[in-house]
Amino acid sequence: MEPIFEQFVRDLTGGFQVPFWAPMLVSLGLVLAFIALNAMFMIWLERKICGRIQRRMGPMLTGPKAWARFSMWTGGWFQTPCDSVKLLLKEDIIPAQVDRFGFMLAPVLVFMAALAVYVPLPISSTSYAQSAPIVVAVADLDIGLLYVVAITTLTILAILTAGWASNNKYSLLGGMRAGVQILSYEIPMLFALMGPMVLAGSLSLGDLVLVQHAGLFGVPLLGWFLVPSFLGAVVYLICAVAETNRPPFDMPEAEQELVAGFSTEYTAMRFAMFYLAEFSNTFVVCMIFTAVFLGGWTLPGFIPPSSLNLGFFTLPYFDLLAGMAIFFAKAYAVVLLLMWIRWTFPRLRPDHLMTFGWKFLLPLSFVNLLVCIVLAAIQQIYFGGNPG
Amino acid sequence: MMRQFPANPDLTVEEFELNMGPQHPSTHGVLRLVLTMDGERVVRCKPVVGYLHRSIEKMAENRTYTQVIPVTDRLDYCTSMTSNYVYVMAVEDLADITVPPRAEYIRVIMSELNRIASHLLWYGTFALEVGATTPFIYGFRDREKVLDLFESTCGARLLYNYLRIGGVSRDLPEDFCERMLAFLDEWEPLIREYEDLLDENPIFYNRTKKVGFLSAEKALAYGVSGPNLRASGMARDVRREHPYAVYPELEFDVPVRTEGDVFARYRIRMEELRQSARILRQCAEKLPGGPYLEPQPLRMVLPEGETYVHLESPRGDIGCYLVSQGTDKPYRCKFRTPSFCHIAVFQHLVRDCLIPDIMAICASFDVVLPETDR
Amino acid sequence: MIYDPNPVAFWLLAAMVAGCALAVVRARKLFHAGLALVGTLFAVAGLYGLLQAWFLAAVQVLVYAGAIAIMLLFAIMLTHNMMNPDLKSLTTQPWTAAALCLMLLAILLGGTLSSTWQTAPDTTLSPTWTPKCGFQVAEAIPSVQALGFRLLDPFTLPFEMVSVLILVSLIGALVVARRNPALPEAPEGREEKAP
Amino acid sequence: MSPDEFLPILQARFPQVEFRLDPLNPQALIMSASGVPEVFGWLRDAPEAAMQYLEFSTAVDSPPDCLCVVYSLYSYTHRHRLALKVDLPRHAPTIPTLSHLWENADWNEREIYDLFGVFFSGHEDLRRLMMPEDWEGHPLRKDYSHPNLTPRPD
Repeated sequence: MEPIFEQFVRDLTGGFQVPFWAPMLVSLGLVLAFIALNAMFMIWLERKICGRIQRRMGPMLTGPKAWARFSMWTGGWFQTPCDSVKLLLKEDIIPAQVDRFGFMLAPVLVFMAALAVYVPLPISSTSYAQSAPIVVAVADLDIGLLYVVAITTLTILAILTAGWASNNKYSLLGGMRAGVQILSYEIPMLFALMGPMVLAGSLSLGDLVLVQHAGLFGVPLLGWFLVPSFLGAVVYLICAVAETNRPPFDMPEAEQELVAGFSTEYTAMRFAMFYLAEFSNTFVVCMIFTAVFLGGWTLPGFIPPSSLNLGFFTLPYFDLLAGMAIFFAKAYAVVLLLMWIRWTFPRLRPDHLMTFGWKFLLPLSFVNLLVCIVLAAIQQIYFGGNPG
Repeated sequence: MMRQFPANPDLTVEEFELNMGPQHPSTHGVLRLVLTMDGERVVRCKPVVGYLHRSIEKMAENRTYTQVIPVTDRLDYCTSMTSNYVYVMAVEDLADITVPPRAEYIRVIMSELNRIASHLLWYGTFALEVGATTPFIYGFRDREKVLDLFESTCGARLLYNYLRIGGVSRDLPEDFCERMLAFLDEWEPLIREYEDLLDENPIFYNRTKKVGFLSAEKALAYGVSGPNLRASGMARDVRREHPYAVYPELEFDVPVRTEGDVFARYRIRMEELRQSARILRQCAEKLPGGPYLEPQPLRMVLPEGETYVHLESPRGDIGCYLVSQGTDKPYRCKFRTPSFCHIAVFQHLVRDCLIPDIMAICASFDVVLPETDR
Repeated sequence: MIYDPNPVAFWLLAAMVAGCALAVVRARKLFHAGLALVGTLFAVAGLYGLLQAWFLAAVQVLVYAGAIAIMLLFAIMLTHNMMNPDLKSLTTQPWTAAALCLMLLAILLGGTLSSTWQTAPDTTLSPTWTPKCGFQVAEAIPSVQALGFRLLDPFTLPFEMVSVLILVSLIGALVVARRNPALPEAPEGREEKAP
Repeated sequence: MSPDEFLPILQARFPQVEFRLDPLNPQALIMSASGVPEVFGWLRDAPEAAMQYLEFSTAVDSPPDCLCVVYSLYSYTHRHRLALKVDLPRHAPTIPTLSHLWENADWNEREIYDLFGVFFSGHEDLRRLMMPEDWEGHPLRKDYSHPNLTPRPD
C-alpha cells in the first residue's frame, strides 16, 4: 500500500511527499469500506445462491421493481442495505446480568481481528515505472501467513469472552465450543499451509503468489500450489470453514441446538459486528486460499501490460486492475464453493468434529507436508535453487 | 450438584441445569426440557409439557357431537384429517352408523394424503434439526401441493373440518383424482431426491446411526406407536392389526426396521411415503360412486354407552375414548395421542447424549405439542 | 540502514503494556485480569512489530496471546467463585512482593544500561536470500530467513535436542494423564444394548 | 380373548377382587380397587393375557359420589384389548400406581391427578402435568368452576 500510494500521490500532484500516517489511514478506510460493502454483497449472494439451491428465488421485493422483473439475479438488490439499516436502528440492549466490560469488548475484539487480518493480503501487483513488480497489499509482511494465523486466534478470545460475559448457558456452551473448535483446527490449518511455505521458501503472501507464477519444475500451471499441495488445499479449506464457524461447522452458534450460541444475547450493532466479522472472515479465508493455492492475481502465461492503450485514452495501472479482477474472480469462486457446501451439508456433532480434526485432518496435513518437502527438494536439486 | 468420576475419586464435576424451551428454536413448539448437564453431556432430562393445554377434552363436554369436530382439528395441526377421523369414527361406532363406501374411500384418501403432508413436514424439520437447511424447503415445497389438493376439496389448508358424522362434508371436486394422480406421478420420484439429500452423507450417518436407540421392550412400556415403534422392530400398524374403513381391500406394506435409532425412524417414514402413494393410487382406481354422506340430525342424540376406537395417524396410534350418557353432548371424550407417549420417552433416551443428539432424537420422534397437551 | 521506530506508536504501546499489566494485578474479576493479560501480551507483540521483529511478534501473538492466554481463560472459567467482585486479593505479603519487584527492576535496568546494543541487522547469515518484491521486505530485516538459517546451520544440534525434549515431555504428560487401567472405568454406555 | 372370557379366569385367580362385566362398554370389566396393581401385573406377564401395552388410562367423573378410573390394555401378541374400570369414592379417590409396570403409566397418572384429582399412592413424582403448578382445582371434574368458565350458549 505504502509505496503504491506514495507513488500514486506523487504522480497526481507532481512530487508531493505524503506524511507517514496517510497511507495507514487510507488503507484503514479502504479496508473498512471493503469489509462493509463486500459483506453486504456476500450476504445478498448467499441468499440468492441458497435460494437457487433450494429451488426458490431468494429476496426479490426490496429495491426497484423493474430490476426484479428483469431477472432473478437482479431482484432484491436492496435487501442487505435495508437489513443493515434495520440493524443500525435497532435498540441496543445490554442485559442486566451480563458482565458489561466483557460484553462490550467482545464485538470490538472480533471486529478488530477481522480488520487486522487484511494487512498482509496481496490483491494484485503492478510494475508501473518499476522493473520489479510491487505487490499491492496494506503491507506485504515478511511473515504474512504466520501473521494471518496468529491474528485469527484473537477471534477465539473474542468469542470466548462473548460467550462467558453474556451470562447465558447457551452462550457459554457456544463460546466453549468455538474455543475448542478454532484452537483444534488451527493446528492442521497451519500444517496444511506449511506445504506451500516449504515450496515457496517464504512466508510472505506476495512471494507465494510470485513463486506460483514462476511455476514448479518450469511448468507454469503446476506451480499453482493447488496441484503439488492438493491435500493441503483440501485440509486448509475444511479448517478454514471450521475456523469461520460456517456450516457445517457452525457448532458455536448452532441455531437448532444453542439458540444462537455465543451471540444469543447480542442485539443491534453489536450483533451486526459479529455478523460482519463472520462474513469478512469468510472472504478472507477465500482470499488466502486464492493467494496460497490458486496463484493469486496471476494467470499462467498471462502478464498484463502496465498500461492499456485504448486508442483515445491510455489506462494506467492496467496490470493492477487486471490482477485485482483475476484475484477477486478466483476468490469469489471459492466463496461459491463454500456456499454450496453450506447449503447442502448437515451439521457435524462437536465430538465428531474433534475426531475429524485430530485423527484425520492432522495426519493428512503431515502427509501433505512430506509431499511438498520432497517436491521442493526435487525442484532444488534438478531445476536449480529454491522454487522461490 | 457434584458428581465423582469412578476412575478418579479426586476429580469432581459440577453439573448444571439447562432449560431448553419452552421457547427454543428446535423444541417443536413449546416443549420444555429441563436438562441436567455435565458439560455438553446430558445427565438427566425432564420433559415439561402443558404449555399448549387448551382443555380440548373439557371443551368437548360442552359441545354437541357435531360441534366437537372443529375442535379435534386443533389436536394436531399437521394431520387434522386423522384427528377428525378418529373422533367421527368413535361417534359412528356409538351411534351405529354405517358410512357410505364412497365416504370411506374419501376418508382413506384424505388420511393418506395427510400422512404424506405430515411426513414431508417432518422430513423438513428433522433435517433442519440435524443442521441441513435445504431439505426443509424441499419438504415444504411438496407439502404445498398436497395442501392445494386439500384446499380444492374442503377450502382449508391446515384445519380442514372436513369429516362429518356419517361421511364427509362435501364430495371430491370432479377432477380430484386426476390431479391427485398427476401429483403422485410428479412427486414419487422426488422421494428419491429427498433421500439423496441426506442418505449418502457421512455427517448425517454419524449424526443418526446408533443415536437414540430405543429397544422394542422399552418402546412398548412407554406406549410408543406408529413409525417409531416400527423402527424398533415391531411390525405394528393399526391399519393392519385392526383394519378400519377400506384398508382390508387395499394392498400395502408395513415397513419395519430393527435398529431402533434415529436413522431407522427416518428410513421408516421415507418408506411410508411410498406406501401412502401406493394406497392412494389404489383408492383412485377403486373409488366408488354414490352418496358421500349419510346425513345425520344436527343435534344428534347418542344412546348410552362408551367406546374406544383408534386408528393409525402419521404419528402413531391415535385413539378416542367416548362416553355417552344419552344426551346430545359427549359425557367424556378422551383422546389418546401418540405424541404424549413419545415425549415421555425422551427422558429415557437422551440420557448420556450430547446436545446435538437431543435435537436429532426429539426431531426423529415427530412430536407435535398441541397433540400432547390437548 | 538503521531503522527508527515511530516514537508515538512506541509510547502508545508502552502505555498499553503498563496499563494492562496494572489491570492484571488490580482487576477484581479474575476473567478481566485474564483479558488484561492478553492485552499486555498483545501490546508486547506490537512492540516487537515496531522493532521489525515480525516473526517474534507473530509467535508472541500465536503462542502467548493466542494459545496460552486461551488455556488460561479456560482454566479461569473453571475456577470457583470467579465472578465474585468481593474476593480479596490473595496478596498477603505486599512488602516482600514490592521488594522483589524492585530488585527485578534493578537487575533489568542494570542489564539494559550496561549492554552494548547491536544496531545494524546481521544479514550475513542469509547469503542466498534475495528480495524479490516490494521495498518493505527489502528494507526490513529478513527475520524468518535469518532465523531459519541460524536454526538449521549453527544451532542445529540444540534445536533438535529441544524438540526431542519437548517430545519426551509430551509423551510423559500423556503417560501421567492416562487413566489407571486398574481402576474401574467410568460408565460410558452411550447406547443401550438390545435385549 | 374378550372381557367375558377374561372374567372367569380373573375371578378364579383373584378371588378377593370383585369383577363384573360393564353393561355399557363391551370391551370393559369393572373391578374393585383392591385388585390394583396385582391384577395388572398378572395381565401384563401371564402368557395368555400378555398385555404389554397400556394404551391409556384416564378417568370419568360421575357425580355425586363416583369417580371411575379407566385403564385400556392391549396385547400385541394376541391382538386383544381389555379395558378395566375401577370405581373410586369421589371425595377421596386413591388408587395404587401402575408406574412400575408400564413407564407409560407415569404421565397418564400425572394427568389424571392433575385433571381429576385422583391420588396415586406409590407414584414417585405425582405433580401436575398439564395445568400450571399453582393451579387450584381439577378442571375435568364435572363440578369444577372457574370465573372464566361460562356455559356455552346453545
